[in-house]
Amino acid sequence: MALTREQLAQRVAQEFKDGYYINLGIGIPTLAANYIPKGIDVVLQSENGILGMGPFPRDEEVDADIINAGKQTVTLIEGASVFSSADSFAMIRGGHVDLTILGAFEVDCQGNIASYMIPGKLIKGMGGAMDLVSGAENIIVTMTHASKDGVSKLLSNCTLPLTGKECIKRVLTDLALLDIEGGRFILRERAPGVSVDEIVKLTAGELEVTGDVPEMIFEI
Amino acid sequence: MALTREQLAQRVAQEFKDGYYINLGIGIPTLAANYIPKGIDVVLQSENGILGMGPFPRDEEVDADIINAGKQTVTLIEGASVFSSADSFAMIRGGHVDLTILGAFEVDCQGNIASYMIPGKLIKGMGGAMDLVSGAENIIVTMTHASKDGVSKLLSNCTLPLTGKECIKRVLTDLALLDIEGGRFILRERAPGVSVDEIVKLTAGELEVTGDVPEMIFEI
Amino acid sequence: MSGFNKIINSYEDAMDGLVDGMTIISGGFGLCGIPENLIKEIKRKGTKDLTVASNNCGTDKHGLGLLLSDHQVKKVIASYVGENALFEKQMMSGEIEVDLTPQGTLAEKMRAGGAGIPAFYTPAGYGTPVGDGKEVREFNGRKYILEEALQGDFSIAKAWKADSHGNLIFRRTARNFNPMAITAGKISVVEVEEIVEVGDLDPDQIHLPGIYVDRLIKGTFEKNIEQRTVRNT
Amino acid sequence: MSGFNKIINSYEDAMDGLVDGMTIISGGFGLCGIPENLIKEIKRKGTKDLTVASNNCGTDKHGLGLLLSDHQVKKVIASYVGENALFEKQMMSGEIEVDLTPQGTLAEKMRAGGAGIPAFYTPAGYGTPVGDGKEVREFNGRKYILEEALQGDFSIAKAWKADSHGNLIFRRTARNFNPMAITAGKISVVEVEEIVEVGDLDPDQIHLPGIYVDRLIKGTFEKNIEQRTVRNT
Repeated sequence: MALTREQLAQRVAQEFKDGYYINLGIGIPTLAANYIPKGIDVVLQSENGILGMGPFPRDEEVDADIINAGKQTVTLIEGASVFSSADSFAMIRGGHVDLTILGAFEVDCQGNIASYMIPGKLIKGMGGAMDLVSGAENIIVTMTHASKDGVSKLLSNCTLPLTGKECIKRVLTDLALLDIEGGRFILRERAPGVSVDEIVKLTAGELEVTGDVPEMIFEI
Repeated sequence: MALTREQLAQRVAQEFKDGYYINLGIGIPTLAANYIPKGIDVVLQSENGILGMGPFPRDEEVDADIINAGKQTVTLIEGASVFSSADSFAMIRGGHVDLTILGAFEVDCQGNIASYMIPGKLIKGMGGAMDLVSGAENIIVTMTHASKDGVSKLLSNCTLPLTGKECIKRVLTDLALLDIEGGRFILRERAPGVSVDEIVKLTAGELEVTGDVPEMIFEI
Repeated sequence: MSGFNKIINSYEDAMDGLVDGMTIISGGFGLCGIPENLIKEIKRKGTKDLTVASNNCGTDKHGLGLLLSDHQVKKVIASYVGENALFEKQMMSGEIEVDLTPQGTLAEKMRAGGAGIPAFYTPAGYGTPVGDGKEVREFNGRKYILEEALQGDFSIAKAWKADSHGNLIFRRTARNFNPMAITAGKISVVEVEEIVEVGDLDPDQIHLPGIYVDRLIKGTFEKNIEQRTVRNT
Repeated sequence: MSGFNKIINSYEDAMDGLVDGMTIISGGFGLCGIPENLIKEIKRKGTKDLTVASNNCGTDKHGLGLLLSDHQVKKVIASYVGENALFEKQMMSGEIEVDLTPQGTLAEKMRAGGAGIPAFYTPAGYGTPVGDGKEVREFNGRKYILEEALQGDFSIAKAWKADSHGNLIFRRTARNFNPMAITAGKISVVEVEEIVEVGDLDPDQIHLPGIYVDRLIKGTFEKNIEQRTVRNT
């Protein structure tokens, strides 16, 4: 079974380590904040200028001056700091954030990522994504493995305008966890109940499958 | 008579205008703060990170954390702000300071200035001088017109390593106030009692003298 | 002290001198920390053919979106279009020219514009359409693109508190692009919620020194929220 | 919270990992806001062949001057030599290599090193010995030189207050180069006068977020003054 959005968030949160400063993109990455493994602490960076982003506010706490990069009202945790966009991206571009998680339309086995526009159809804009993928050492892309029509989004070469070139090393899809190394995808884990064959079929880019590929484990 | 240090400071302070943000270099420029013309307000910038530098502290006010660019203990005026060196030089290089006054070993009629080292003899370092002369539109150099031996410091071409190229437009010496335009010095004012001939004799670079050159006026 | 009193008493005076064809650098992120009333004054003036640099273009109903709906804008320099249907439509139709710029690059271009740095190298956008036509250079084995500084005829911004000298304090994420935007405008206009006495602000805690502020005006703000998200627990 | 507790209890541990030949970026201006005790620890360790980037090199008796007198320094990147006789002597004799760098360029090189900007153009030093061998480029009719970012194996700095996460507040002109120096070191070590509880610092008033601080230690400081100037009135 393909992972649900919640499971994607849960699996990606397993990559968190104690003491990590983490930037979570809009959508599924943001949900990961709900699944921080027990016993560890992480601090969330929001690229509009927060280190130490907290959960959504209670109704009476809503403050129009405290929003995240998705323009949602949020809170600040104890020990938070707030800064300008120039300072925020100095932090990001300078490689000080330990882990960045963001969504994508396509990735390819060169580590390219496309996430900000579909020519003629959709112009979202890159926001901070180009800075994020160029600044971080440690990036996980979360996305669906293929379109609803079964068209793979894990390609040999991205077809859409790139957000970043040769910068993605790990992808978590609703079907699999994959690394990108040496110009190919390497299958690391399968979603529970998803076969290697199914993943192979839906991966257009070169894919390496070695030995038994374990299923993802979710704590109950 | 050549101007005294105090008179140099007094004359240069006549260039101050109400609302000017001013950076005063070490030495004579610093003294100018004592001669701010009546009825106007200026704010002093110190490049180590102060906007709104005040006078020296009273003995009991001395604070090791409040110094100026000359490492002298100073105070902050009401409305002062303090910032990092990067922010201070962003302010300077960005042309936000209205007037910069600094000393020099030599200037020439191309507007070049030398002020930070005498090869084999003296290495002071440029400190913030290179940033200051490259960032300001409005710079006045204060210096002695010639050495004690009568060797001119207003040259056709600086002989010492440059602090800045083609950036100086106004020089106040102990003998004269001069502008630099079109590759020559232009004599604007004489120190009281100093003849044009004397200035001509002690100016090695090309000098234009037009009409009657007025004496500087000092309020009593 | 007259020379350092930056206070302007009307929005009309605050935007005096803005004419057709000028470039405006604006602070704000989404609708957070935007100079609401300065934007409304520009709408009222009806100035045309503007180039606007701002992370977003507001929404259809608020912020810089108001200038789009009156067709006052010729070109936008921004990182994000999403959630602004009018902006996307005018961009797709070619009515306005859009220079899509990565968010961090945009912030740094504004900072550079105010800081006397004409250009800098950044990894953001290398190998993407953003890098097209820009110089690529390698430093320590990595490729970077050259980005030039951004400056405006006017900058418009919003801060929280100020003194009459224009020393500014921002509040929470309403800070965003405002400090850099202010430094990059030839004439900088800042609206604030409160003006305090000179000397009331701690010199260590001023976010942007008054030297960068040309005109200061006290306003009242709607502070619209784009995504009001709450939790129940 | 263990992962975010940056507090180190001994100066020996604070400088652990510093070995011969490394590059250190130091905060401080003259003797103001210098990491006094971290410098003394480096002197105690006797680490040699160091490259040190700092605006000044202290005085003969204090600050980084202590490392010069023990011949621990191979190269200095600084803007100012004056009033430090030992520094000038070792420079003139060729014992140490000195890269004289304009003060603003030095500050910006440190900022760039921490901010992922590999290089930038600046007008400072164009047409002077500082520009020798550096690329010159014209933007809008003015000439600029290319300067590269500065990074260090360690950075050492001094702040006023911190919480255990390393969120920092500096005091008055003791701020100077400290914030940028901290961002430019692979391992950053900061000594402070006071450590407060997490949550005690206003998020809007933190000068440098804790993400930049690897090690934090509370010290006591001499705070020597180079030029004690007073007025009588």
